[in-house]
Formats: sequence, C-alpha cells, structure tokens
Amino acid sequence: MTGLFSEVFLSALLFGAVTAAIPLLLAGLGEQMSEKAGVLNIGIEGMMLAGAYLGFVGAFYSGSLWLGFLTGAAGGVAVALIMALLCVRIGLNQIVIGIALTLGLEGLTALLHHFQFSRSYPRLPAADATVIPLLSDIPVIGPAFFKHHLIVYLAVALVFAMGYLYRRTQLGLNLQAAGDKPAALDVAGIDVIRTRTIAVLTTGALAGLGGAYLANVGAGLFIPFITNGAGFLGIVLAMLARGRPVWVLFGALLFGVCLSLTTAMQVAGINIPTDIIQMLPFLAVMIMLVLFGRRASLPAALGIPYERGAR
Amino acid sequence: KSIAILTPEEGTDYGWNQQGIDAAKAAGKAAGVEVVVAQGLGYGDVRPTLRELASDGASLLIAHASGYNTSAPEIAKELKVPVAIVDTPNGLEKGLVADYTLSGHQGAYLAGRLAAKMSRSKSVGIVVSGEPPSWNSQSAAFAQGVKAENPDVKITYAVIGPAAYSDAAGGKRVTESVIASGADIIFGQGNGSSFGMLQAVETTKAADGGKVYFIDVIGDKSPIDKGFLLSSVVWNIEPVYAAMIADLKADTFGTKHYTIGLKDDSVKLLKTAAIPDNVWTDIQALREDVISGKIKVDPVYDAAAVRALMTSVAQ
Amino acid sequence: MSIDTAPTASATALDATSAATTRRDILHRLLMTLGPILIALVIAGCILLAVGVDPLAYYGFVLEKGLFSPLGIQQTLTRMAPLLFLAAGLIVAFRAGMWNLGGDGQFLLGAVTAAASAPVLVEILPAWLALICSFLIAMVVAMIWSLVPALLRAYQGVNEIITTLMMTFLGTSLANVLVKLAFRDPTTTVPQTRTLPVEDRLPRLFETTITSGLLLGLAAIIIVHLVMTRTAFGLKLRIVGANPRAAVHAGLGVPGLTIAVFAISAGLAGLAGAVDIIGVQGNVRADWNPAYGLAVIPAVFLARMNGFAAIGFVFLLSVLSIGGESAARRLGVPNHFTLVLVSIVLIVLALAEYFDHRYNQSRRA
Amino acid sequence: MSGSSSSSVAGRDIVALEGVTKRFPGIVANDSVDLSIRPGEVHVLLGENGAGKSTLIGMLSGLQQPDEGRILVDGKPTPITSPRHALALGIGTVFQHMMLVPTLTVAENLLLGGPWWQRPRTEELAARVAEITSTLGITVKLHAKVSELSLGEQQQVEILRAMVRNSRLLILDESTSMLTPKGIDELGALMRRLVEQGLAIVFITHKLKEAAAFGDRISVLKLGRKVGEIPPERFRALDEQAIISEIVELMFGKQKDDPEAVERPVRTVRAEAAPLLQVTDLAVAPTDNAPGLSSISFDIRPGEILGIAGIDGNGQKQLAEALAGQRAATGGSVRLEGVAIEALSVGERRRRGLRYLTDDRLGEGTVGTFPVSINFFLKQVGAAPFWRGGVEQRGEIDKRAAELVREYDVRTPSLKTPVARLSGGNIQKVLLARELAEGAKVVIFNKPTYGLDLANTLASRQRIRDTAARGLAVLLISTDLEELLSMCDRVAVIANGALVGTVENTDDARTRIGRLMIGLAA
Ligand SMILES: Nc1ncnc2c1ncn2[C@@H]1O[C@H](COP(=O)(O)OP(=O)(O)OP(=O)(O)O)[C@@H](O)[C@H]1O
Ligand SMILES: Nc1ncnc2c1ncn2[C@@H]1O[C@H](COP(=O)(O)OP(=O)(O)OP(=O)(O)O)[C@@H](O)[C@H]1O
Ligand SMILES: [Mg+2]
Ligand SMILES: [Mg+2]
Repeated sequence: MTGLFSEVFLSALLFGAVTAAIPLLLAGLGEQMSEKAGVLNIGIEGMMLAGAYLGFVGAFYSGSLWLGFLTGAAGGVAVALIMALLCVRIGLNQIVIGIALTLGLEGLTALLHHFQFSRSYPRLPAADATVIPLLSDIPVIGPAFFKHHLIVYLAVALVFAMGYLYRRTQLGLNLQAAGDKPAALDVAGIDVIRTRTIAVLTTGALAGLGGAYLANVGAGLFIPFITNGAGFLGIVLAMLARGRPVWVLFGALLFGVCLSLTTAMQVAGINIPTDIIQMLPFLAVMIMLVLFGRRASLPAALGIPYERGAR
Repeated sequence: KSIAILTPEEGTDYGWNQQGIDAAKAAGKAAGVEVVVAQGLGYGDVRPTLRELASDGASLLIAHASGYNTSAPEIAKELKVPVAIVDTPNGLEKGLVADYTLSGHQGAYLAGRLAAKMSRSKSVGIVVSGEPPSWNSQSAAFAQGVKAENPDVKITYAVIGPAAYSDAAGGKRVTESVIASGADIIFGQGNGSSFGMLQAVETTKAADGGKVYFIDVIGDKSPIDKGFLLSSVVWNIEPVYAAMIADLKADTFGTKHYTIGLKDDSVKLLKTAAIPDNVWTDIQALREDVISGKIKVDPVYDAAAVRALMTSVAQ
Repeated sequence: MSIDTAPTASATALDATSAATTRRDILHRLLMTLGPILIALVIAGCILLAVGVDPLAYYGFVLEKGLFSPLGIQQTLTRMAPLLFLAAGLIVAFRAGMWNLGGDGQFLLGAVTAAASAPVLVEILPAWLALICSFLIAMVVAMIWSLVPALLRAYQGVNEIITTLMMTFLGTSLANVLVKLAFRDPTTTVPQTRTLPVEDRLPRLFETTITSGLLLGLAAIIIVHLVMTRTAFGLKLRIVGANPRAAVHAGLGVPGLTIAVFAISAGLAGLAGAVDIIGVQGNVRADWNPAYGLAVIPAVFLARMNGFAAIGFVFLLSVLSIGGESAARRLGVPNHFTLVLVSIVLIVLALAEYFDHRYNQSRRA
Repeated sequence: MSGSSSSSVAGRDIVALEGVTKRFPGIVANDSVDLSIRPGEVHVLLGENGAGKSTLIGMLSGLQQPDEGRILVDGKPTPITSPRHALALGIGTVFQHMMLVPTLTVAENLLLGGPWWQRPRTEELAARVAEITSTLGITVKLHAKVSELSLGEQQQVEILRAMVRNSRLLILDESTSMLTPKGIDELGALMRRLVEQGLAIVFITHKLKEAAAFGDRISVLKLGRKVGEIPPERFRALDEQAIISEIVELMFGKQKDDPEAVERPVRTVRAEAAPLLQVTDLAVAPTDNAPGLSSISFDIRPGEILGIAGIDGNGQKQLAEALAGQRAATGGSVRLEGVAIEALSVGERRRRGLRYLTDDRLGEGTVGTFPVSINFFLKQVGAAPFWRGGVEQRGEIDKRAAELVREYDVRTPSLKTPVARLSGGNIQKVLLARELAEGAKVVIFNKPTYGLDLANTLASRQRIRDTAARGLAVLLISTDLEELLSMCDRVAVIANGALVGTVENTDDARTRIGRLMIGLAA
C-alpha cells in the first residue's frame, strides 16, 4: 500500500488541492468584502459563472491567459454592477436578487455555450507555471506549492493585502462601518452607497477572477454549470472567517485538501463506498462550524439596505 | 407517425446523449418516420414531457436515460403509448415497454487489452464522474482486459468529487493525480467532466515525459481531438432503434431485449492513428475471440464489485 | 442577523391580513404582477430575438403548454404540490427571521425516507395508513436533520445561513448514500429505491392527472398562513423574527421557538419531498435533485411571505417551468433559457414592487 | 478654533435659516422656520417631542433637504447637500441617536471619514486629541472599543469628534439626556469655553433649567413652527425663574413657575408592612461590555418608591434585567411576596406580578413594525381573553387597545399604526400601559422619562406616583437626580455594580447622594 504514494503522486494531490482551493479562496475573499460592507452577496455563484465564461472566451480567442483573467474579472464586475444597482442603490432584497442573478447566469452561460462551443468544446493549453527557485526543490511540498501559475501566488498575496486593507487603511475602516453602522459612516462624510458599491464591485471582480481561474486553469475549458456550487461554498467560507482573510485561505485549503484526500483514499483502495468518502469535505466544514461557529459575529447591518435619514 | 427521444442533456456531448439522438434520427430516417427530439431535460420529472409528446402523437417514446425508467412505463400504461427504457431488463411489457440495456463491456474489455499493450509505464488509470451501472460494467471489463493482457499492469481507479457530472475542473484535477500516480493511459467516463479529463491528458506529461493517451467511451470525440485520443468504445444505437421500430410494426414490441455488442459492430473500438497497425491486428483477433465466445466477458454492474476488482488488480 | 425584505414588508404584510382587501386593491395587485411579467417577457424576448427565435411563438407555446391546454394546466398544477409545501416551510422560517436556505437537503431526505418506507408499509398496512406513516416519517427525518442548525442557532448563535447551506450539501450526499447503500431496490441494476406502485400513490383528482398532493400543498400553505397571522403561536414566531430582543424581553422562550421554527420549516420541506414521491415520482434515484428550493425562495420573498400571494407566485413558476420546457423544445432553444426567463421575471417583479412602494409613499405625502 | 471663525465678527450669522419647510408623509415637520445661529452664542432649541427639532438639525447636517426656504452659510445661500458637505462647511453634529461604530475603537471612529487610500493617521490624531482634551478638560480612552464605553463616554467621544473636525458650528441634540448632574454641569462649562473661543453652538434639550443655565438665546418650536425666541439681550436681563416662566408660556401658553418642581407628596409607607420585593446578595457575572453585579441587597415595601441613582453604565441595566429574569444571576435570591423567584423565567415572573419597563423602547420594548394594538399585549401573547385556544381575538384586542389608548392618552393616528412611527413619548405611554396592566405588584422603571418632553415627563412621573399610591412596590432607576429626589422614598446609589449606600429622601439627600456617587461616604 505504501508504494502507492510516490512522491510525485503526493505532490500531485497537494497540487490539485491548491488548484481546487484557489477559486474558493477568491470567491470567499470577494464575499467577505461584501459582507464586511453589509451586503449579503448570494449572487456570487452567478458572478463566478460569468467570470468563468467570459474568462474562457477571453483566453481562448486571445490566446493569453492573463487577458482571460481580465475578461473574467470584468464579467464578474458586470454582474456585480447589476447587484450594486438593484440592491445597494435602490435597496431591493439581496437574497431575491442574488438568487435571481445566479439562476440567470446559469441559464445565460449555458445558452451561450450551446450556441458557441457545444460542437467544438475548445480546450486551452496548459497554464505555464512560475517556478519559485529553491522552494520548488523541496521534496513533495515544492512541486505542490511552488510550481503554479503566477496568479496563484497573487491570489495568496491578495489574502495579506486584504488583511492589510481591512486593518490598516481608511477604506478598511469605511467598509467595517458600512457593515456595522452605516448611518455613522454617512454622518462622518463618507457615502455609504458608494462604499458598498465599491465593495460589491470588488466582490464581482474577485468572484469573476475565481471563475476564470476555475475555467482556464482548473479545467482548461468552459462547460455549463462548471462552478458547481463553488460560490455558495465561498459564502460559507466568508462567514466562517469572521472578517479575517487568512481564515478564508485556511478554509479554502482545508476544502481542497479534503477533495484530494477523497482521491487519495480511492487510489489507496480503501474500501469505503465513494459516496461516503465524498461527504468528507462537507463534513469537515460542518465540524468546523460546530467547533468554532459559536457567536460567529456578522456585521450588524448585513442584508439591510441603507437609506439616508430613514427610520 | 413519429417517434420521440428524450435525453437528460443536450445532444452535443460526443457521448451518451448525442449517440442516442443521432441514432434515433438515423433509424427514423431509414424507416421514414419523423423524429422528435426533447433534449436537456435534466434528471428530474419528465412525466410532463412524456405526456405532451404522447399527446402530440408520438407512437414511440424513447426515454434515453436510466433516470426515466420509472416514469416512462407509467406513462406508457396511462396513455397506452409504447415506450423504450434503458437498464431495466425485467421491465418488459408487450406492446408497451421495451428495454434496451446497453453495455459496452465487450468493447471496454478490448480497450483494456489495448491499454495494457500500449502502456509504457505499465500503469493505467480509470477516471469516472459517477458510478452508474453501464459505466461500472465498462470499468470492470476494462480492468479485466488489462489484467488478461498483462497481470503486472497497475490500475488506478478514481471517482471525481461530489456532484461531479459537470465538474470539469474536478475531472482535470483527479486525472492529473492519476497520471501522477504513474498512469500513462486514462480510460475516462463522464459527461461534462470528461472534457476536463481530456484537457488533463493533453496538458500533462507522463512520468517518462511522453504523451498520456485517453480512451473515451460511447461517443467519438475524434472531431475535437488534438492527438491524444487513443481510442473509444463507440456505441452505435441505431440498430437497436431500428429493431424497435420494426418490432412496433410487427406488433412484437416489448417482447425482446435489445443489446449492443461487438458482433454487429454496434460496439466497436475506435481506430485512431495512435494505434500501431500490429497492435490493432492483435485487437481485431481478440475481438473475434470475444464474439466467438472463446473469451468470456461478464458485465459487472455493481459499484462495490467494481471497486473490489480494482483493489485486487492493484495488488 | 436580520434581513429586511422591503422597507416595510412585515408591516404591510400584517396590514394586508387585517385590512379587508377591497376589489380595487386586488385589481391593483393583479396589475402590479402582470405588468412586470409583461415587461420581463419583452426583455427576455430580446434575448430570444438575438439567438434567432421568434419570441411570440415562444411565449405562445409557454402559455399554451403551461396554462391553456388541458394537459398543460394539469401538469402545472401537479408541479405545484411540492413547491407549495416548500413555500409554506419557508414562510414559517422567514417570518420568524430564520434564513433556512437548507430546503433542498431537507426535501431530499424527506423524499428518500418516504420512498424507502412507503412501498414497504403499503404491503403491511392499509394504503391510506401506510401513506400517512410515510409522510410522518419523512417529516420527522427532515426535522431531525434541521436539528444541527437549529441547536447551533438557538444556543450558540451560529448564523443559520452558513449551517443550512452546508447541511444542504451534506444532505444531498447523504440522500445519495442512502439510496445506493441502504434503501436500494435489489431488483434493479440502476441504483434507486423500491417503487411505490402507481395505484398506491396519492389519488389523482377526478379524471385528470393532477395529483391530490396539490390539495395537501394548498392546505399546508393556507394553514401556515393562518397560523402565522391569526394565532398566538404565529405571533410569537413573528415577534422573534421582527425583534429577537423584544422576544426575550417579552418572556418568550426564544431558543425553544427557534428550534420549533426549524422543525416546522424542515418538516414542511420533508413533506414536500414526500408529496413529490408519494404523489408523483414513486421512487428516488441516485443523484436525483430537482433543486426546487432555490427557485421557491425568491417567490416567497416576492409574496412578502403572504401565503396566498405565494400560491400565485408558485403557480407562475410552475407555468414557466412546464411551458418553458415545451416551448424551448419546439423552437430549438436549449432548455436553459427557462432559467434566464425566470431570473428576468424575478428581477422585474422585485423592481416593480419597489416602485409601487415608492409611489404609494409619495402619494401619501 | 479655526482661524476663520475667530476673525468673523460676533453678531454676524454663521448659519441662518430662512423660511425653511420640511414635509414628511402626512406631517409638516418644519413650517417656515427662521433661525439665526451666531458665533459666540449657545442657541438653545426647545420644543415638545415631535416638534421638529431633530428634523431641523437633519437639514443643517445634510441628512435631509428642505422642501422650501433656504439655508445661508456665512450670508450666502448654500444648499447643504450631504453630511460630507456639512462637515466641509464646519458644521459638526452630535446626533440624538448614537452615531459611532460600536465595533471600532474610539480612535478609529474619530478617524472615520479620511481619504480612503490613506493609512489612518493615528499619531496625528492622538496629538490633536490631546490638545483638545486638555483645553476642554475631558479624558477619552482612544484605544477602547466604543461598545465598551458607557453612553456618557460615547457622548463625549461624539463631541470630541465634532471638535477634531474644526467645526465652527457645534450642534448637540439632547446630549444631556445620558449624563449625570455633574456631567451636565461639565458639559455646560465646556460649551461656555467653546463659545468663548468663537464657536457657535446649537443645544437641544427638554430640560428648562439647562436651557436657562447654559443658553444665550432660546428658540421654541411647536408643531414645526417657531413660536418664539428670547434674544441674548433679553436673556441676560432675566433671572432663571423668569426665563423658565417665559419659556413655559411660549411652549404651553399657560403660566406656571417651575413645572418640574413638583412637591413630593408625603406618602405614608407603612414601615411594618412585609416587603413586596426582597433582594439578597444578588450577583451577576460581568460580560465583555458590561460590568457585573455583586452582593446587591434591598427591600421594597408596598407603596414605596426606591430609587437607584448612579452614573449610567454602572450596572443599572444589569440589575433590572437580572430582576426581570432576562439575565442569569450567579448568586443571591430574589423574593416576591416572600416567594423565591430567582429560578423562574421571564414570563413566570411577570405572571406573578413583577413588571419591567425597559429603557430601550424601540430596541426591546416594542416591535416597531407591529401595530400599536399588538404592542400593548406583547407580553401576554396567548392569554385570554385576547387569544382563545391560541387564536387571536381581534375584536377583544382592538377593544382593550382602544381603552388603553384613551386611558393613557396615546397619540396615535390609529391602532394599526406601526408603533415605531409614534413619538418617543407616545411609545413610552404604550409601555406604561402594558406594564401597569392588571396584576402588577412590583414595577421596575428603567429611565422612564429619558428623552421625553416636559409634558410627557410629567405625565409619566405622575403615573409612577399613582402606581406606588395603589400599594405597589416601585424600583425607579434613573440618572436624573432631580427626578429621583422628587419621587423616591429612599435612594440607593449604584457604582461599579454594587450598591454603595442607601439614603432616606430627606432634605440633605441631594448632597449625600452626590457624595456617594463620587465615591465618598454619605
Ligand atoms: N424620517 C422621517 N420620516 C417621516 N417623518 C419624519 C421623519 N423624521 C421626522 N419625521 C416627522 O417630523 C416630525 C418632527 O420630528 P423630529 O424628530 O424633528 O422631532 P423632535 O422635535 O426632534 O422630537 P424629539 O424631541 O422627540 O426628539 C415628527 O412628528 C415626524 O412626524
Ligand atoms: N417612519 C416614520 N414615519 C412617520 N413618522 C415618523 C417616523 N418616524 C418617526 N416619526 C415621527 O417622529 C416624531 C418624533 O420622532 P423622534 O423619534 O425624533 O422623536 P421622539 O421619539 O418623540 O423623541 P425621543 O427620540 O427624544 O424619544 C413622531 O411624532 C413620529 O410621528
Ligand atoms: Mg426624538
Ligand atoms: Mg429629536
């Protein structure tokens, strides 16, 4: 049995875990930003799908992965713009619009795929990896963590950038105030609507990027419903993380590792029905919730549209 | 007179749905009947669609998904319209319900032999997105074929993560892991996720730095191949539908089982440029042996039994 | 957390029940529903035009096959049965301020247990008793499934959106495992539960194909509506939903009520699963997940958690899904277009409600 | 403060309102109001609840726009379009309702509003705060979370915030409602120093004494209209009593010298009667943002009013909640008519006659979106005759609600009006009606007149006296020493979650309580 787990195989598993974690990480970071600012963004699945589709289209026709990430992020922003307009500016119910956007983008991207790609199923070439010198030579760990596309390192760097943003900048204060006591932010001279709009659009960009990564690097292609609920997992990760980007990273990695673990257990021939093994990632999150979920403190004004002077 | 076919996904998947729809169209054309296609219906309740197609005058409803094998016979009895269902051999009813339980296991066996012959690393992988019976029988037969050809070849079997039918990224991730475990030929079964498997094969090098090859099932993906498709266990369902239409006319509908197999080429292994001619000749000889019964391949439908087979093969 | 539906949703919902709805009011409501739908159809029509499909033909088929043909309306009404139960469950939860987004998991577990028990029970019990038992089993199982989010919310304050979403992922997997490993019909190769014979299922209404589950669904949602608006229990739940601190102050046992809310809401979702299986499907197959829950949530919000309005929106959803599938097939549009259509209808309805509210406010000024 | 304001000639308006009108659905909140606000003056705004004072402030702060009329800043017509604009114009406001982010620290709250890309300039702020606080004589804990501060401290932070921003005009909307007598005096002194530095101040209060003591000019609003003004020249010419009677005349049109100075009626509490409420060694564990209680003991006899004095945030709320059963006690006993009730639930305690009138009217006292009628019975849900077999009896509810509305003079458009739309005074009447309903034996009043206008304050106090006169035991928690002295038989002082002493309400009670409050022996 031990012979099964060669070094190469182990690092491939971990590599896969990272690849699976990145879209969740980006979605989770995005959702976290919206939630911090008081917007419950249920439409994130739709934003990811838009990013996956447009990101693939961009990368496929231009031949440049980076352009694909750009168009993907733009796709997410476009959906976020609708959300910002409807939920932040005129204050429609965030759950209704979020679900409507998710359903709509599921249908729309499937429709577009049908007319555009359903005969050719184009696939992208492998994403080229940026190898980190020295670190990538560490056995097992090296190839698993330090031979990824540059965007992966950027995504991880983003975690720390966001942490800095939340704790050390004026914008971070503004976001937190917009979620906890928007009226206080307003009378301090900062436009709540604008702050929340920025947050939602950033969410769109991150979710779109996550979708684009999923399609372009994760799968190398686009097919309908490719996100498979990743956006909803992003919501869970964001809520679990209690406003701290680093926890989103841990959560996403944990989920990715669980996914790889299911593969490992199968390959090892452990004779548990696959269906049970596959509950593992969800069980892991649920256990985390039972253990650490208590008093998960969400922003006080989460989900409540802000209107100046209303009472 | 018209016949209707219902499929869960769009008929553009180079697989189960497309083969069904294409076959129905061909059989209908040959018999001179119109063919109505209802595709992308999902795996939910198709009774409304069945009823509607029946009321529109279809004289045969082909319910082309194992998920429809409860609803279709019920509607057949309710509206007295003949239906054809899959994977339900004991569901026959004269004049009303016919079954076509298709298994490509004979073809998959040959594919296994082929894989074992061609594998440089003496290690092959099976990646599936789920474990429905028709896939299980092919996974099992493939493994038997590999083992029969060379007992030393290692087989790695992996099911993609949760809700995997459209999980192309999962398909790619798991396939890459399997390749990393040493496999240089991947036998892949999955709907949308199989494109992810294909992409993984195209973009990942085998341990020896050479190409990894892909063996597909049911459909023929060569139109979209980039030189990594080794073969495919192609199903041709047209004879089945043609026979059904004939039986319908002859009033013997619902009395027979329809199957596919190597014998009439309704199951066949796809020849690609990647297969050397001498290997192909050997495979053709084996094909004869299977047809003649010299080699017996029994279908295994149960997921647990399939996994047991893999474990024993791996050791 | 609290999520406001519309600025005064709960207030107006409360008024709506007390104020005698006048004829003009009903007319206004109708206009405010049909008008937006028309606008949504125009927008969706533009998409159809863009892909080269005649929108008028499409909508013609939607209406004919979903609403105006005898077959179509029967299918539509049949589809409504589980949706009504789900909507009823959501009304209880949402009015009490609990965002139960785990309906799909609860639905599936209810469905699986109903499917597992009904064929066995009909063999040993009179059919009607067997079915009642199956309904109860499904309900109880779904209630138990909701216990984790309920306890976490009641005693630990864990936000239920996360927990119910996770429990739905888990529940879907578990339902699968149950079908494949525990309740599998040994006589089929396809993993599915034993099939409840057609004659043992819920009777159909009169000479149609409409399931009597429709009546159960209507009864459920109307009872829920009346309980929520007319009884002390319903008022307690609404107090918890509108102002949990006021509930504590008023001496209500908030943890107990929280658990009750989850139990009722999940129980109704479980019944939705049972009514779909016992009324229509007859069995559950592996990997079966119609995901009704997600579409019902916006409908309940748009209805402002009013049971009668929810019936209307569920009807609309059913017409769109039944008619949309048919229209798509006839015109060669992928079925996915129905999703786009539903999404546009939801958004335009939400917008219309907003502008209506604004207009009313400015008129009162 | 800022150079420009000190150079402006005293007597010229910083801000002037000309014919400003503001309408809300169904009401004219401000009706062609003229107002001039000058540097070097404390301009007091008076008026009943709902008279339109806060609305006027809202327009000066850019939260709302006038429907008619115009606002002049430095003599130039200037529409104040947003809070940001108001700040830029030098208008700083301390709103009636707390406007701090509870999850941020004091420093972060003060920094809120800077350019978004910047790092918060903490050091700069600290220096600036030190400068201001030293001239003003207040202290703030810059690094404490706002949620950990008492309401009084929060109010100081809000005043400080207005100062940090170089406001030329400082608006204080009911800022004294949370302060102790000492705090009020300090605020008065602070305002004096500020106007001497050349600022203009608008000061809103319901307490006429404060108006007379701190103001330079007084404007009175009534039903949205300005009904009178006492200019500084006249103000200086009158003594306190004369000013108060003039205000009273403006507000109520009738003559009465000092309406607040009601003589405490001599009640005879039968000393021998068994106590209705006995609290022994009650203890509550502290939480993140609230002090705990330790060994609280007292008795209240029938007909007696026991006051709890103290600076806000010293455990008053915890005491009330522990008695009502909303907060778990960690020790001690509570006896109602001699029966231990400390283990009973909130509802059971209420059924036995213990009533708690909360100070948080909208937060927990009512369900704002529910109709007035239902809010009367929030604590009786399910009880006959309003519910029978669990089914709501709408007729019974409306009948009784209508009686209560009449009896307690609740001013509401209808029984169906969402209770949050009523003014604070009227919401308070709903709560009074609910808590004093049949079966009450012991009533806890927590800050019952906070934020109420004069008329409503007097009415509420009378209710409380009547309650005691009916033989009930009353626990009256208040930060308003005058109120306690005018109502109570005995006053206990709470500090840091413990009772530091109890004083009979006799002539020297004021000084003895004052000594206890600042930590000296009575
Ligand atoms: N946001 C609003 N929407 C509707 N009406 C409002 C709003 N704000 C104030 N009003 C109306 O304006 C009137 C004046 O309210 P305002 O808050 O200015 O009173 P106030 O004088 O500050 O009272 P108080 O002394 O109780 O604080 C109220 O009667 C109310 O009807
Ligand atoms: N949403 C609203 N719609 C209509 N009127 C409102 C609304 N909100 C408040 N009001 C009105 O505001 C007036 C008083 O408002 P406000 O809350 O400022 O003062 P208050 O509550 O009476 O006093 P305080 O806040 O000092 O206790 C009331 O007359 C009430 O009718
Ligand atoms: Mg007020
Ligand atoms: Mg006010």
